[in-house]
Amino acid sequence: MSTSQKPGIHRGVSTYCWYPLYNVNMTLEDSFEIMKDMGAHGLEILADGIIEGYPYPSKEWLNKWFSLCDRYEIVPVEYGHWVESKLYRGRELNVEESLEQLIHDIKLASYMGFTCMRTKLGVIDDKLTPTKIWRDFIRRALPYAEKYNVVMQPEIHWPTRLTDQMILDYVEFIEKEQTQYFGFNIDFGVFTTDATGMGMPPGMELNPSKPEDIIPLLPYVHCCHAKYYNMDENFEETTIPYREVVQIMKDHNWNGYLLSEYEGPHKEDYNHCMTQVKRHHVMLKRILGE
Amino acid sequence: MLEYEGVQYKGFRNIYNEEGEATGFQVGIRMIGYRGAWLSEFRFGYIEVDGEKFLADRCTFVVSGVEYTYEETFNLGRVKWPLNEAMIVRVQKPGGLAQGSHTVSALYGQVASYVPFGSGELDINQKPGGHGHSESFGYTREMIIV
Amino acid sequence: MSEERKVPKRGISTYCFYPQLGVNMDLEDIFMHMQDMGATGLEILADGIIPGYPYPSEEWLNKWFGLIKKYDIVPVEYGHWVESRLYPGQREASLEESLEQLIRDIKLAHYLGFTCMRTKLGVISETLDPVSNWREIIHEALPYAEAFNVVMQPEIHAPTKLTDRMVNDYVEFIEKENTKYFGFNIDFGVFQNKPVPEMARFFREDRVSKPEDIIPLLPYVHCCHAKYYNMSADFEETTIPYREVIQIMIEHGWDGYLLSEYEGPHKEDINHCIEQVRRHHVFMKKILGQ
Amino acid sequence: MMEIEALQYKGFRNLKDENGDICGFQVGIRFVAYRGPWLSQFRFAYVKVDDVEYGPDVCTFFVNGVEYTYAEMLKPENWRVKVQMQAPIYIHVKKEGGLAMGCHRVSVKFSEIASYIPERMDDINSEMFEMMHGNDPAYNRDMIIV
Repeated sequence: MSTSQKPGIHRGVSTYCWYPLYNVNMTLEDSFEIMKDMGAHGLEILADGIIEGYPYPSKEWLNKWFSLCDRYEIVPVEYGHWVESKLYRGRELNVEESLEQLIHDIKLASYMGFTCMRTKLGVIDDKLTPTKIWRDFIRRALPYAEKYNVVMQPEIHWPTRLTDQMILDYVEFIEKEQTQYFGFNIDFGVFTTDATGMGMPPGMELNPSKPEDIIPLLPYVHCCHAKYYNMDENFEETTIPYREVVQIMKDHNWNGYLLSEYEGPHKEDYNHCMTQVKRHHVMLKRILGE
Repeated sequence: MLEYEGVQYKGFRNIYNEEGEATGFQVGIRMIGYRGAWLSEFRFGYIEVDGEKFLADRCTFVVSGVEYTYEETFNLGRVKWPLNEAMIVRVQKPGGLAQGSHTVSALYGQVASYVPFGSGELDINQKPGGHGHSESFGYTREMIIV
Repeated sequence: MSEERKVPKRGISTYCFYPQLGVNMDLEDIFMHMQDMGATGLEILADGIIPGYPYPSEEWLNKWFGLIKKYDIVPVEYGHWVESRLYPGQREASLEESLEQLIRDIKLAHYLGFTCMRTKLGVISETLDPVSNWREIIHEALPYAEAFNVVMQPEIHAPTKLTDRMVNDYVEFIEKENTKYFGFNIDFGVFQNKPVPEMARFFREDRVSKPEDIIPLLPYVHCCHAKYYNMSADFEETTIPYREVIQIMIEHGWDGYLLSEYEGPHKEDINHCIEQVRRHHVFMKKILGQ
Repeated sequence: MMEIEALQYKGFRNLKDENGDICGFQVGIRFVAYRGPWLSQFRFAYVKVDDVEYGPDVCTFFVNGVEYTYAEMLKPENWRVKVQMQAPIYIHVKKEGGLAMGCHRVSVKFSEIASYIPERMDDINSEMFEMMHGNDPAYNRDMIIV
């Protein structure tokens, strides 16, 4: 568990929930206001889209960032970023180039107050297997992660399943390196039976992970994407067994933030997104007994 | 502010040389996504107006005030097309576009290392589009040259 | 050098986008549309456009002058109000209260680069007759208008007719004061002779002015609201006899600004508003021979 | 940014006093107009939640960060304070225990004095407001308290 977070399971939101609306009819401060409305203080940003001037934000923007976080009592939790293996045509990024991107993001994430990073690695196949050299540059980045106190976390996202080989490779790496600064963000979409929110097309039925599959991985999980595809009028998520998963996390004394991440339809509709995220947090409050 | 659609109405006009002759037109495009693109990951298919396709060889691309040819973007792995900015595509077309309404489309995108399929090269026979996200639209718009 | 043909110039009022401003549009967006259309004459409604009105910050003023230069904007008309019912129970503001508002706006309009003002006076009747002390108010303000070189202009707006007594009173006042710093903005809505689809109930057949009614008033008119309610797909304004009015203006050598002002339906639909203003300027370019 | 409606979703939440007890709720409003009134020209009738009306006696108003009672706003000297268009007015409504978690039907009735419009229109309780905004989605919204 990364050091600065208080024990227990807490609610938060990812800026991903409104991504098509930013700079159209929404700003970062608007999402902070909505978070305050809901008493959801944990924040995930996608650094590249949210930080003006990324990767070199101005001093002025950073000052505004700190004052907004203070004013709206925001807890920076997860800094989403990418290691761009396909940056150049015709070849994959080498270890040095990957490291340069990664170290820059570790420093910026730490400076902005984040304790976790959602480290998206380049992939080489349909099962989202990461680029072959991932161990080389992650290992060399670990001292920086430790120095700047941020945990690098690839995201475990459907169609990947919690029991896939890739997960075992990650766990093996963590145990071998004896590190607390590499883990993973489990996206609750791995448990979904319907990743469209409107019913999977015939022949495309999903084979989701079971709630108990999360148990062996919990020690390595520092925050989760509380994915939701469809919140109904009774404040229930209709595609994911939320109560079972959260109960298991409580029973195993997991500490960290559940960061709401909407991937259902109509993301261009402000009022729809607003209603969906609020319904999600009414459900989370009820499940967490707040 | 950006308009929601991929193709922007703001900025759609003819462009003129010093002698005041129309040498082409410009149109803004935005990335309906959650991250900007490194220029080396920007992929361009075409700008299409009333059925006529203009490919990269007849276009230049203005980002944060700086104009690039498509080839110039290939090696720029540290220059960012910011998410909150419309890229202005300047298209060479002697005489520019006639006054009145035009059907304007665009095909463009960015490479995403974290998704499995290919190098992101765009097939110019593809229909207009940007990122393939379900909630992105507005890659074809009826727009007026005044 | 051949005598430059004097022809009215094109511009737009920020009124065309008022429900969008601060929601999904800002002032710079409007400037870009203006540049796109070659319509660089600008009307602002001061209270709504100027943050901190009536005391804009230095920072906003710098930004204003920067944007004017960047988009080659010509500040033409500064819309403002001389409120007469300022607080509960007040039926007509005092001369001092009126002058405090008016003189402050004259100075700010001048400082921002405007040459005309759309001076909206309080009314005391159903037929929009101005407050009874309007002559003292304007008389006292004239020296300031002259010193700061801005023309105060009430707007002649439907259902007022060009031949109404109120307009005649204004002309009488101008002649008596022998001043160039008081005149009026004629809103083309006074010529509307066909109802607006979807808004037919507002049309008053009995209050239509004829195009030639403008002739005796032209010497006192410094800019006009080029009102449009409905632009058809073939770029025609379907409710106002534009060609006749503009033909008369050209014949009398009037070359002030025609500021587009949309008052048709669906003002909350940004794409509708953009398309209507672009159609309006294709139409105006045609009849102005540009 | 503000939402295009007069009644804002952002800001809709319960309010806590110093010792953390819920003492009421907050609602944001904006003038869907080209100008705001001087403070003394602001007119307010009620915030209605699930058919319960909350009048000016249980409301205070945050304008440009400053809190006013309704009576304070209408004081003659407040004609020199302008309601700015760039931010909503936040209404704090006193109500012990605030609003229950869940969805509420919220309506608001407010307007401004405009001297350039006949005086007959000044009365907020005239049927004009009902006619124009009775079921206008900009003034009546279903909003959730989390």
